[in-house]
Amino acid sequence: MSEQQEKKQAFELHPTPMLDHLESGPWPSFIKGFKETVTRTEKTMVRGVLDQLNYSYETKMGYWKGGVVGVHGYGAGVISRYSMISDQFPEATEFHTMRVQPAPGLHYSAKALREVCDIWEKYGSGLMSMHGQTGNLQLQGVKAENVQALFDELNQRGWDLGGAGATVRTGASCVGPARCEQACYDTLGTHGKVLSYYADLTHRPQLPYKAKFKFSGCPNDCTNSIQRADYAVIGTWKDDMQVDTAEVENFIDKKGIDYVVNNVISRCPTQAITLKGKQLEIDNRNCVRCMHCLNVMPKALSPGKERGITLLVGGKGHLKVGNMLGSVMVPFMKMETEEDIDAFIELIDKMIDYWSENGLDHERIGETIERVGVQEFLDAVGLEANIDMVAHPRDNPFFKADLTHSPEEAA
Amino acid sequence: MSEQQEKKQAFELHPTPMLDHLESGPWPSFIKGFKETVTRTEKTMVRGVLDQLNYSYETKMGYWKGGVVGVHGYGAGVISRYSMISDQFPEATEFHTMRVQPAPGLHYSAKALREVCDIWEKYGSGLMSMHGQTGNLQLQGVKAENVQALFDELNQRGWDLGGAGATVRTGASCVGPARCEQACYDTLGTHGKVLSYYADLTHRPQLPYKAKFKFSGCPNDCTNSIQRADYAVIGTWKDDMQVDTAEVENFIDKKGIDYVVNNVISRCPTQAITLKGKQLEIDNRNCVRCMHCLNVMPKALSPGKERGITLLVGGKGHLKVGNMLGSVMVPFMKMETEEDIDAFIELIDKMIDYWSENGLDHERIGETIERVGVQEFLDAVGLEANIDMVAHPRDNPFFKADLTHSPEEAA
Amino acid sequence: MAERTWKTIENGPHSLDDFLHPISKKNYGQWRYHERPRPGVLKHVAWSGDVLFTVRAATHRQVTVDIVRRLCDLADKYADGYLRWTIRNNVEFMTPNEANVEPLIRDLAAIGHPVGGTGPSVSAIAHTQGWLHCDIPAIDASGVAKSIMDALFHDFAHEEMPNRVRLSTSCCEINCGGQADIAVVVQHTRPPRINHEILANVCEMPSTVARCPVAAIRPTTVNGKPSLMVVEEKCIYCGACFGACPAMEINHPEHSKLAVWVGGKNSNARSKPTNMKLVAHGLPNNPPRWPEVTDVLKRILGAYKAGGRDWERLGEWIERIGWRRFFEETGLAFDKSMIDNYRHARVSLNQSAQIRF
Amino acid sequence: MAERTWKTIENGPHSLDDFLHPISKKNYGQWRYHERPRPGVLKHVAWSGDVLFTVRAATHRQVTVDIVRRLCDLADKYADGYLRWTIRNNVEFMTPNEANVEPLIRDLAAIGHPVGGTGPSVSAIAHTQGWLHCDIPAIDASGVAKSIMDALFHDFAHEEMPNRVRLSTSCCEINCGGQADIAVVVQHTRPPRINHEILANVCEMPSTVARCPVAAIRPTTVNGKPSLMVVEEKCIYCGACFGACPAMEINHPEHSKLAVWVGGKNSNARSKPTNMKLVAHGLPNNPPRWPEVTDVLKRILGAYKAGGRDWERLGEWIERIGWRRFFEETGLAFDKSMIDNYRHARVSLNQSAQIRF
Ligand code: SRM
Ligand code: SRM
Ligand code: SRM
Ligand code: SRM
Ligand code: SF4
Ligand code: SF4
Ligand code: SF4
Ligand code: SF4
Ligand code: SF4
Ligand code: SF4
Ligand code: SF4
Ligand code: SF4
Repeated sequence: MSEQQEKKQAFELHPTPMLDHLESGPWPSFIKGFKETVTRTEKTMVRGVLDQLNYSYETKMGYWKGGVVGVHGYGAGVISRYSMISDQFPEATEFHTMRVQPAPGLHYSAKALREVCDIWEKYGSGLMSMHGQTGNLQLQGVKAENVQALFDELNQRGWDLGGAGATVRTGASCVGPARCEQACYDTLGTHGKVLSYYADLTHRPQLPYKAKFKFSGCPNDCTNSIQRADYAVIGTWKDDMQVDTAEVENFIDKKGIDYVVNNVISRCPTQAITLKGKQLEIDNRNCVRCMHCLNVMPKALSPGKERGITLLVGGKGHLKVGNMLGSVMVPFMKMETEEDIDAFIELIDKMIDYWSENGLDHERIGETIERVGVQEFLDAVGLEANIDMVAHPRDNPFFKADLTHSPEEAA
Repeated sequence: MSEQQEKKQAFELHPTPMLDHLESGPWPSFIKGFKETVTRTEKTMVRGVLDQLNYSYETKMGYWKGGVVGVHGYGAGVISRYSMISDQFPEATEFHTMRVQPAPGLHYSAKALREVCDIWEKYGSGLMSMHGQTGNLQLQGVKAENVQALFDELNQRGWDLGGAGATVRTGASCVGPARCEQACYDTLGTHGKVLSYYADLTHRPQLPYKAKFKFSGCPNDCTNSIQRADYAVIGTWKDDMQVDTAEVENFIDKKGIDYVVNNVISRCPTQAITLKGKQLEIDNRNCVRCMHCLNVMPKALSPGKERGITLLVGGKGHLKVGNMLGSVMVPFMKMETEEDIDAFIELIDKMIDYWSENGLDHERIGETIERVGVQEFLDAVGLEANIDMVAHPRDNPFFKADLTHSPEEAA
Repeated sequence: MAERTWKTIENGPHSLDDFLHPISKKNYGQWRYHERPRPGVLKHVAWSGDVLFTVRAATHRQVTVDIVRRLCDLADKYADGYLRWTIRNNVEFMTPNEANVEPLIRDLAAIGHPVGGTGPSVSAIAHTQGWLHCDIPAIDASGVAKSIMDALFHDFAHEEMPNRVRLSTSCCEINCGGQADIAVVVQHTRPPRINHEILANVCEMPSTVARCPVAAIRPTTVNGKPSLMVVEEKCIYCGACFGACPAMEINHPEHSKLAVWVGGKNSNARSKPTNMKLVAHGLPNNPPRWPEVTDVLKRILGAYKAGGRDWERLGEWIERIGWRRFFEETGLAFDKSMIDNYRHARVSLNQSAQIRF
Repeated sequence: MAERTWKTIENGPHSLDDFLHPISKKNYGQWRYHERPRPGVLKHVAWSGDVLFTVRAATHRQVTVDIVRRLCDLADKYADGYLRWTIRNNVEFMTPNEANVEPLIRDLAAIGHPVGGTGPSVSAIAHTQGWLHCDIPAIDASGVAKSIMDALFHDFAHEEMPNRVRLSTSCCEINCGGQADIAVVVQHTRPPRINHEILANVCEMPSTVARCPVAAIRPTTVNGKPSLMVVEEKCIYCGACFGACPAMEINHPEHSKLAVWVGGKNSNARSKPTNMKLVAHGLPNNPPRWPEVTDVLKRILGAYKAGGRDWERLGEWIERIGWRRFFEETGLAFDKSMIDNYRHARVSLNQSAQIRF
């Protein structure tokens, strides 16, 4: 046996019969990918992880347990994983993940991304998840001893860690102004500024529980923010939508009246669109900015010019209370200047402060608001009640009636 | 002063300046009515009640308190009222109400009703409320000493008392088959049989709390049963609705196509109606029996022939839990023969039994079901889960998953 | 008292046998269609060809033997000796004889019972006991009802609304009047003051404690006697405890106010049944005519009449135009109390970016 | 370890400055409209007249430095050195040069990244960690995701659905995958078995007790040591306690099943966002390919593709045809577990007489 052969043998993959089933098929195979990398880099950690994974497929059980691993000065950003069966799979003993905050909109230059790959291959497994559901670049498979060096090299190139535990989490933003005609504000810039501002709260757990931001340029909500962000920042407009009448006519000519009736007019949730010959009349007072007609006719219809955001608060998963969709807290707010972003941050600060003081352990802000009642929360953060916050007024008399209320609108 | 004058003076009404304001206006004035009767009958009780009522109008407070008054063998049916300020208004000391169960649909013959008036005038104030919100003929203003005699005379003419407290309550039914073309079952007959069957439970409090039945002949629900009956029995049909094509054409000719499009076709909640020339095509598989199109075109469209009822359970007011609308427990059940009614009663018996055993004090059946969960209730009363019971399946994973469940429909 | 010789017959509802008009009996369940010849009058046609006219007239609900006897006389004169009441306290006379209709209407008017309440009108208001009889009311439901119906009378007698309008009034927060297109219900604005003097004698303490929706009532000792206390921060002034125990004095001439609720719907026509929603509160308890309340109702009905489409119920109209427009068009003020914070609050929030600006 | 000389810079997200394509930068916020020339390709046109083509390709999310480097190479070759990822783990290349599009697609295919996922297609599935990394999973999300996407591949590469379809897979009931048109989520079917051996060492008992949504966990003593117990009648097998404490062993090879949820919607287009609903559960945990799960997904998508109207999302389609029809048309069985009995159960019940027979 030649030396080369010996070396090769030493790094041969162990059989993973269950995993091998996942190599076929048209969809990219993560197993194939892992095997390729481990075969090239001969990182035993990855071989161990594949072995343990195969064992999971056989026994239908997972075998990781948590621990505490971190970088200097930070309390979050590394998810540590130790094998519960390291006696069986010693190569898989440690398999920690570093959460790295990408640029807004998950944009990269090939150059910077290659650098990340190089640093990552140097210190870790070479496996990565692009991206985690929250939006982190997840570097999966580093030993505790390499964590600090890995971080330091990344940090020198402008990469910082994401959140974990009771922190502000890594944000997400849609591609927005970089490419999309529907973007009503600068999702990417706002994401960058807001999350930089909250870097301390991202890195050191000081909150009742996690807090997530997502930034969507319009109500299409391509970041799914309403469902899964404590703070959903969604672009919208206040004035009339812009109509390019020539393009409306072109569209009708091209697609036919039937198509327009069946796919635009009759689909408007508030019946705000009327057909007038070869034109559409938009009843802007009734338009709820749902985006549908703009989506179907992007060349003809565009958001208005008085643009800003709607802030919805409280979105999160179903733990304990059933899935919570965020709900409107600020119907409209400008988001154009530095001052606008500052005002936004000031408001969020008040919310986070209130929640920090009043939230129970492991309670998301939406749950806190639900528990204390929207009223109390509004008072605490200095917001006025607004009809846009509700789908409809209350249907029960169980409230502390406010004697200062006057039933008639102030003139 | 002649004797006559003296007598008149003795029975003169006292001043009721506040109440007098309610004598004017086009709507019938209850004050005028009361004054007329007391002036004629010279019943001091009514004068006292008017005096106390006027005092209530002045002070903006009520002055009745409850007590216990009843008839032999019954535990319910009389609502007793004693004045809290009888020192001020001694004539108003006692003012009890007897709840009498009218015939289904609130039908009377003038003859029988006059008899009631005569008996009532003999023993009581002559004031009555036609009818209470639940459906009782309320004889308002009898002294405890006259209650038994009043009841006995009424009972001899076929009148029985209604419920109060923790009993089955007096039922209500729409005019249905007596006059209405939409009636899908015999509301009046069913009301009569069911409530007779529950006479014992109506008269003697033995339940956790009240239980109300309302019978509506069709989903127009003219008895508001879904909102306020623990057992809402609503007529419906299972096959295709009946269409009189000649009358459809007449209707369209008379009202015009626009009217039909705007008021029939576009108002169907499931878009189950299509215009075909001068005819309407009904997609009966999609029709949810909402009644709207039948309401607009009663001559042309009628319920189908396979008729029966939908049973909704749990309607009630908002006490403690917020207003509860009843929800579907039996999507369809025949209600034509004696056996059908027996089967219905058998099911209700099971529900009442379960509730009696499991309901907390002052808990309506809807609240009990909500507390234990629909599943447990269905099992207890032997009903199968049915998709018609829900607006949509659950949106949270918080349930005891049943291992016997097979995800695929049995062939 | 004389010895009782009669043995009770527990039959439940009175038998219908002799109470139905012969034409109803003959065509029982065999009706074909109906028309509305004029407000207050229905014409039902049976498959047999028989015709039955119904004349519907207002009553005050709180009637008397004199009033009822007069109605019986009219039944004998025009309706073959039968009459019935609707669920909304209107009285109805049925006759196969069209010629009876107009004289009956005249005679009804003469004795103070205007006809109306059919089709797209404002039918009689459903109301409750009030100061006349109940033990817990903060207003007189009959008086509020009379005041409202006087103010809305035109729309009882005419069919000019987009669809039927059903009103109710309830004299305490318990709301025996139920869900309606527009409801007027008492709304308290402070916790009950406990009458410790009477509490020990009149109160079943455990059930009173249990009745509170927010667990604000606690056992305590006052002057050495067991009593109850209310945790005022928790209390939401609902008055449920007062229904359980007269010592929990919630009513107050100034602090018990009136609230207006809209959009209750019971029929299944088009949209599913809905609960009503709060749109005005803090209205003063202002007998004998409660003008502030009737004013709010007039605003709401005025806007609905102007903006509603045919067949659109009040709540359906609001859903179409949006709650923002509803408040704008009625001039009512939305306030933070109207944001739900009770058990199902979440489902009432705007969990979307859909907004009308 | 060598002494650390670098001082951390806490900047949060990486700066975007050098990461945007120059055409994006130039036309930042000044886009006019877009078209979809073919599945997997978008064409955006700016008010300036500039054009930007985007090519979207599948990745496995669980990638490697080798894969990423290859993608970087293609970015250099065809997209001026830039690339981005979408929220659904697809990679995107942008170029103003139409001629680059087809060669790029070919090169992507050659290295195993098919293009697609645009418009009314089934885009890449959002999935979570699974057995590869998480400490509480009952399945391997990556494996389920791969199996599903293999099965649905045609509809990733083609735009033949009524509207976009978004899938997710989550490896425990916590559901990090979130709401989706169709989601596959673990569903346990028995209470956790408590590992009393390790509990004392690993468990923060008060927070574990607090984590239970139904208060089924109680402190107790086992072998003289403080421990926890589960009241099995109360427990709803949610596994939330396992997230708090590894001694609450909920996972089981047979008793941990898969469930399918449908109708989650996040956009505000037409209808408001909605939560997804349970339509199948008790599916076996059957690695490596979970055929029972992919079968259910195929049925659902088959029925939707056949019956949905253009622009109608899955949940909107179901709302239109009714849930009864959904179960009929997919051949799935409704069962009593699907009736909600949790906190907001009431609002999910059919509180109306509206029924499709
Ligand atoms: C890694 C990731 C899944 C993935 O592979 O993409 C993930 C993984 C975990 N999530 Fe998550 N969640 C991830 C995105 C989400 C999302 C989606 C999102 O952020 O947009 C949600 C739903 C939205 C939300 O925040 O509610 C989510 C809802 C949860 C929850 C339930 C929260 C709730 O209130 O319902 C838990 C449980 C908890 O926090 O106790 C949870 C807990 C966890 C833990 C920490 C489980 C644990 O207790 O050990 C997982 C660590 C796994 C690991 O080994 O890395 N994870 N988790 C995602 C984070 C990657 C990233 O940072 O980019
Ligand atoms: C690239 C991406 C944003 C990003 O920053 O990464 C994006 C990009 C676009 N979205 Fe999106 N959406 C993206 C995720 C989403 C998501 C979130 C998700 O997929 O998890 C949603 C919400 C889905 C939901 O409701 O659950 C989303 C809901 C929409 C909608 C609303 C569709 C609807 O009718 O409900 C539109 C409108 C449309 O389709 O015209 C839209 C439209 C668009 C447009 C046409 C906007 C534009 O004019 O450029 C973009 C191309 C869409 C296409 O694929 O045909 N985008 N879009 C995301 C691509 C994900 C992927 O790889 O598949
Ligand atoms: C008399 C009547 C109002 C009227 O003038 O029409 C009435 C009067 C009272 N209702 Fe009622 N309710 C009356 C119909 C209703 C209705 C409507 C219905 O039955 O269709 C409801 C709503 C539906 C329901 O049952 O929930 C109703 C919901 C209540 C409630 C709240 C129940 C809940 O669960 O929310 C209470 C409070 C209680 O029972 O503790 C209540 C309690 C009361 C009490 C017993 C208050 C009390 O504790 O003393 C009232 C007795 C007043 C009296 O002096 O006669 N009443 N009550 C109605 C009965 C007349 C009749 O028998 O024909
Ligand atoms: C007489 C009465 C039943 C009874 O047994 O007493 C009755 C009788 C009729 N109702 Fe009713 N409804 C009666 C109370 C109700 C109620 C309950 C109530 O008023 O409190 C409702 C539910 C109201 C709600 O949703 O809150 C009710 C909802 C309907 C509807 C559905 C209307 C809608 O579009 O939502 C119809 C259909 C229609 O109007 O054509 C209807 C239709 C009818 C018809 C046309 C049925 C027929 O073909 O004979 C009857 C004449 C209606 C008219 O006045 O024009 N009836 N109807 C009740 C008269 C009450 C009154 O004096 O004003
Ligand atoms: S959320 Fe709106 S602005 Fe952002 S990418 Fe989607 S469609 Fe464009
Ligand atoms: S954006 Fe939506 S609500 Fe507004 S007009 Fe278009 S379809 Fe209607
Ligand atoms: S509920 Fe139906 S059957 Fe009964 S009166 Fe009303 S419309 Fe006629
Ligand atoms: S009854 Fe209602 S659901 Fe059925 S076809 Fe007529 S309008 Fe449509
Ligand atoms: S609403 Fe209240 S005060 Fe009025 S009758 Fe009902 S319980 Fe009595
Ligand atoms: S008023 Fe209502 S909330 Fe206050 S103590 Fe009484 S029952 Fe409880
Ligand atoms: S879904 Fe559960 S098992 Fe999967 S990553 Fe999230 S927390 Fe871990
Ligand atoms: S599995 Fe869920 S319900 Fe059961 S004990 Fe654990 S947390 Fe509680």
